[in-house]
Amino acid sequence: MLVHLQGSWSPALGRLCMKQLAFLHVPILEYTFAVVALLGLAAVGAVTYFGKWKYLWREWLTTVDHKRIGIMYIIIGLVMLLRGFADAVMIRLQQDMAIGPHSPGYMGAVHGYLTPFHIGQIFSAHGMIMIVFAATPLLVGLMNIIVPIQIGARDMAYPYLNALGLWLTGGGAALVMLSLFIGNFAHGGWYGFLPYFELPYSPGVGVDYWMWAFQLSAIGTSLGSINLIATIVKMRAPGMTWMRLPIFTWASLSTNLIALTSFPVLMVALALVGMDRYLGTHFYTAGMGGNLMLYNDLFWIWGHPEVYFLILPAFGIMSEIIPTFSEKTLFGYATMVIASFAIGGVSWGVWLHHFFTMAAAPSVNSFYSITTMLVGIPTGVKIFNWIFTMYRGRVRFELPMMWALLALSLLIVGGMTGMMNAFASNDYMWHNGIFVVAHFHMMVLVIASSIFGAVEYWFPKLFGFKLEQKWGKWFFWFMVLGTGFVFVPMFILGLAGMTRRLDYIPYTAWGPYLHLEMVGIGLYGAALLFFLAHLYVSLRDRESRRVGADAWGTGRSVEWMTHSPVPSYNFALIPHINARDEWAWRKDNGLTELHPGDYEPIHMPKNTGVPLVLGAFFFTLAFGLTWRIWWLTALSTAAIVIMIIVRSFDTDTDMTIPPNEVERTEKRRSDRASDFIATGVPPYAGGPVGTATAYQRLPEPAGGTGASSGGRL
Amino acid sequence: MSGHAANPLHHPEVSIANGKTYLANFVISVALMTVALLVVLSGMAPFDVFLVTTAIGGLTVIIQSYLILHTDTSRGQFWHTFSLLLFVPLFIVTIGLTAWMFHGLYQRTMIMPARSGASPMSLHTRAGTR
Amino acid sequence: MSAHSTAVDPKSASLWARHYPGHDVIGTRTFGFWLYMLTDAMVYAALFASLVVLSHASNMVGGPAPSEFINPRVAYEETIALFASVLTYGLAMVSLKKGSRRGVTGWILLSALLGLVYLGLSVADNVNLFQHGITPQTNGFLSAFFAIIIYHAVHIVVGVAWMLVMLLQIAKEGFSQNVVYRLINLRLFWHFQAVIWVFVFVFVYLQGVVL
Amino acid sequence: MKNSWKKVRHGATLLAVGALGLFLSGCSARGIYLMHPEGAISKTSFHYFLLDVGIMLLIIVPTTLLAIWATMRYRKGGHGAYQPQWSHSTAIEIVVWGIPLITVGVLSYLSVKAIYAVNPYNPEVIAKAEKKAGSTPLEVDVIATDWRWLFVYPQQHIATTNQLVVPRGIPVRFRLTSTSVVNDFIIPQLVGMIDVMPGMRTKQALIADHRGNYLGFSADYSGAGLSWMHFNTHVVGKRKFQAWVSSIQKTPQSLSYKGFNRFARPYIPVGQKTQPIFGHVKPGLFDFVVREVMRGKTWNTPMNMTENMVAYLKKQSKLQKEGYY
Repeated sequence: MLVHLQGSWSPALGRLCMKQLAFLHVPILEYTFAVVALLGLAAVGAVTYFGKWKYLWREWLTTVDHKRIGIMYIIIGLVMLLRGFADAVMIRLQQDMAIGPHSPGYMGAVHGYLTPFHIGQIFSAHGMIMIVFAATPLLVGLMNIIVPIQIGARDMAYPYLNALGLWLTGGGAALVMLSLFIGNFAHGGWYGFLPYFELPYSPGVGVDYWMWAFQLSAIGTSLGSINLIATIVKMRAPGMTWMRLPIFTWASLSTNLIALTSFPVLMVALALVGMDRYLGTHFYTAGMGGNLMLYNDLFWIWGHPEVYFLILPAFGIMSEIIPTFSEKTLFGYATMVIASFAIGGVSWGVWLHHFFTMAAAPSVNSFYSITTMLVGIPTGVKIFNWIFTMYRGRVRFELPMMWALLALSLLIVGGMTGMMNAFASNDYMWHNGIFVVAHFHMMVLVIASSIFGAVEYWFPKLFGFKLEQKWGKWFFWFMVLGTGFVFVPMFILGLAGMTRRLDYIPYTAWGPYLHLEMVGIGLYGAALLFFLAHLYVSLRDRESRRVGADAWGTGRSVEWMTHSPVPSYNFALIPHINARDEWAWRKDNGLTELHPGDYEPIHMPKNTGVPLVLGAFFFTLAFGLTWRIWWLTALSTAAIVIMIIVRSFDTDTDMTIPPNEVERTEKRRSDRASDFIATGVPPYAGGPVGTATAYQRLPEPAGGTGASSGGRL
Repeated sequence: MSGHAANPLHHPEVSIANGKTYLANFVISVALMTVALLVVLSGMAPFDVFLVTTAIGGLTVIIQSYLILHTDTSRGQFWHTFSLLLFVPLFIVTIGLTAWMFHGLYQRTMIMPARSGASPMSLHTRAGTR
Repeated sequence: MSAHSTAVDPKSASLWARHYPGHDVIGTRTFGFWLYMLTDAMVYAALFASLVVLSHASNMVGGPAPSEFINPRVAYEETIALFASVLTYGLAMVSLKKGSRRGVTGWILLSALLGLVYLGLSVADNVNLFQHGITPQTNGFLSAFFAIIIYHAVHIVVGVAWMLVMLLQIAKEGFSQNVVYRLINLRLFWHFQAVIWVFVFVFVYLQGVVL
Repeated sequence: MKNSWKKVRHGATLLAVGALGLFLSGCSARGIYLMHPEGAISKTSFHYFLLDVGIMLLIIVPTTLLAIWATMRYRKGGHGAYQPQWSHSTAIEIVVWGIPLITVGVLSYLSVKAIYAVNPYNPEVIAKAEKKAGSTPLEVDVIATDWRWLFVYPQQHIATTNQLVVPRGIPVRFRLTSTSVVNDFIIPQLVGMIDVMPGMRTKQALIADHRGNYLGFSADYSGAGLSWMHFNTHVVGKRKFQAWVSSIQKTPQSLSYKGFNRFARPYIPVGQKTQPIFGHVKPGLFDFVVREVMRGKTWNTPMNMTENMVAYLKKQSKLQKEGYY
């Protein structure tokens, strides 16, 4: 041990001892643990009962298929979203209960039911999980799935690295979840406060958990961004020139450029925290020549671009959904691309607005105030372009479109309040206030809405059937209501001067607003139930909602040119791209033949368990470091190095799918192809409004085996 | 997928290697670094040293990235060069804006440059280290 | 204006890329590795930003001024060793172009040796500083100072280890596609260290003397 | 020109007030502190806030209406003409880039003006008021500990805890530092936030216009006691302020450097009725604290300190009785 620690330490178990097993003595955690343990047992039992272990291992855990990896990213994201939501409920409940000096206290708290130590962990976990382990994996997963198909590639540039990124993110998420039961989590906000996170003020393992989980996911995400950029730059199908690139791919490129450039800075910011805590250096200490503001500087150099890392794919999703459901070309394609990159570029020069109040010179604050406002220009342009995409279109209000429109309206609110925050003198009034919280939740909800829209939109592409609409609409409307009830009072409280991260609200005047927020949380809870119903009903009735390649009938880009669900090799023959919105162009010209037979052998990477095992070792490495179990740390490091070297000697990493197998797969898929494509009715052929059937629902199949094929496919 | 048939040694990334440029790079770099060292040892005014060494360092880096990292506009290297150019402003922004901000911050928030030893009451110094 | 950026005649358009040769594997691999190198450069940028922030007089509490302990001559010797190693690795790549297995092996061995010389000098210098009580734990400035130097040294360790692994792979596989792209990546990695070292030498050692 | 600008400003303000009125109608305005500024700084901030909101609404409201109109008119089966190939119009592009550009330009100008007007180190509004009044400002040194505010009046050699008393209409200039972690100093109705950082000294200034009690608190997360780290700001008349000062000066309790080391230990002031006051404070305490922290002094917090808050408070009051604090 290099640094003075509070509490005991032993060579075998580090700082770990019985007392640290929080689920044994904290009442809330006892129940949580019971529930989690039951769910886990149920899952294991179900897999065993159905004999799916082999399938799970062969088809999912060891896969290098970008679509499956993307799906697993999304599953991690959804699970963590649930956990983050549970945290949010707990925070809201505490703030609803602990108002005024006369409010009662329970379970060791003076007011409400959570002590400062616990609520500190909860809001830290909420922020961290929502940003790093929910929003990021969801978007990374979507990009992983869609981008290679959109550019007409068979896979990512580095399928093996892709899987490693997934398992690193998974390891980080597992570490955060583990902190619930063993030890505790950081209790000072998701982005960390220095010097509060130094050993003298945060002596427990919470900060270490936070740091290593963050670090793992950061490594995972930057590996992913390298992969995606290389894929887009190097693996586009022939004819896919830059100005024919689908807009979501453009958005993914700009967003991954942001990740590529900014994540290293986060790693440094966190590594320096680690050195302060583990080696006793003085990067961020208040004394001994450290500078605590250096942490804020480095963190937000990453942190602000990270915000756009999340929002740009959301914009990309909206730019895909809105044209499809407006049955019209995207307005101002070039402008949209420029705006995406402008947002990405400006994001690198705005970070000081996260610490406007640190007493920087007024000239400095002026500079950052202006650069921050500059972000409003490309964002405003995007909003106008979406509106003009709908203009002269035929807007269909299906679920994806509804989510996109919700995202659009939330973006207007979030954009306006963002401009208010960028105005530095306003920010002085509410810098650490609830107003800022409400603002960025608006933006995060833009992201969430787009993600839900994207899930609705691309689900049929991946699984071959559409999600049902009734429960989905209930889900949608309860999300809208919940958002109103939670965040309108929150904005008002922001103007009231309420600040963030309070365990106890001293002013009873704020009570009514907090109660209203609790109503909103109830509505969100209901929305969650509707979401589950939505999934359940969709899965149950999947046979009746099978779709063909072009699931919505008005798809425009390349991903609608292959079967739903997409075969492992994406395209039997790599498409040759002739136009922007290739599929729309083909439909316009009656070239809807999905593939003309005449198959060729396809080279694909082989499945491998190495990334999963590496991810597991990274997890044990982080766990060992967190608890300062040095032998585990050393062992894991050695295992990682050896595995990487040994794997590099493996030459048997590829396989070839012979043409007859491709043909068999294609035949099987074509059984499910939609009549629409078979009839080959081009969407715009009719000319005048109303005569062309741009969108047709599949006829309900009689025997549940899917629609009959046109035979040609 | 591809290149299985092609000889990897014929790839442009391999044939880009050039003994002459590598040797030239070595000679130029060593010479420039020697000059920089001599400038420092010459006892020039600190600010001048700062300017001159920065200039020499910048020049060396540009020469090296051209000669040994092959950042040119040839077909094989175009994307390398392009992505490097994308990063350069970010390096400048990261270091430059940070320096600017903190230069002001030190002036505004530091009472005195405390150069003296650690406080006897300090818990956070070597006393607390094992 | 048309919705489609270019007007390809649909009658003669080719729709499927038959006999598509696939993408350029070596080019893709090296490009991805290059991107990784750039992120590493970003790490250095962040570390240098920390050094700039932590170079104020108030960051040197309880420790000597940099001019009192920085020895630019040792750093200069390290510079020569590293640049020579970079040169020999470059010559290994020239041998690769010719397909000479012996040439590649020999030059890489020499590069690894020179890398070890660099490491020896660096370790000796730092151990000397530690023995005089000048450690990363002393104050903020020294933390940033050592962070950069040690991080660079770690890269050299990784590079040397990688060279040894590559020697084994060349012996086992010859110049297969995998070995060749790894050799190119190692060239990028190794040559990049020289570029980074210019920054370290100039901004940490040389300018530290006059700080 | 100037007149029309005033008109625009007037219109914008009206619009903003109207929108806010709608926003807040039906809800009680009690407790909406930022909307009821009572000091020179907060009033200036509020003024610029209204301008900002007004100008934003001029853009946002038409955009929203346009969006609603477009979705409704061009819905499937609606009245809009369908032109699927229409995707570009240079005129529209110029307008959609132009509008945000102009707005941002105007707002940037206003923002810079506002930053200099309320710049915490030398707010133009305070400087002007000082010049006009010709009065010397009152100096207050603010030291944030875990988790109490110590207000030292160096000119009067007194100190109070979690209680700030300032005279009405006289500029008050603060120097702020912290003992352990970063706090954020705010009195919503009087002055905005400024970071209070250990080992560093920041500044802030205010003028209070009316007598009364105003809330102040720490805004940045500083640990377990944050939620209780608030203070009362009494704004009193000049004469009453003098009387208050002399009454405090009569207090026997004094604060030495050593005493401060004890005072600065982690302490959560839950439901505390009486806060420590000091009739005499050793000069230079503020500089002493800054220097100590710079040299590495820390006031550590125990592990998992409020896992059981009730038990922690019991322990705390016991230690307090023993004179630990």
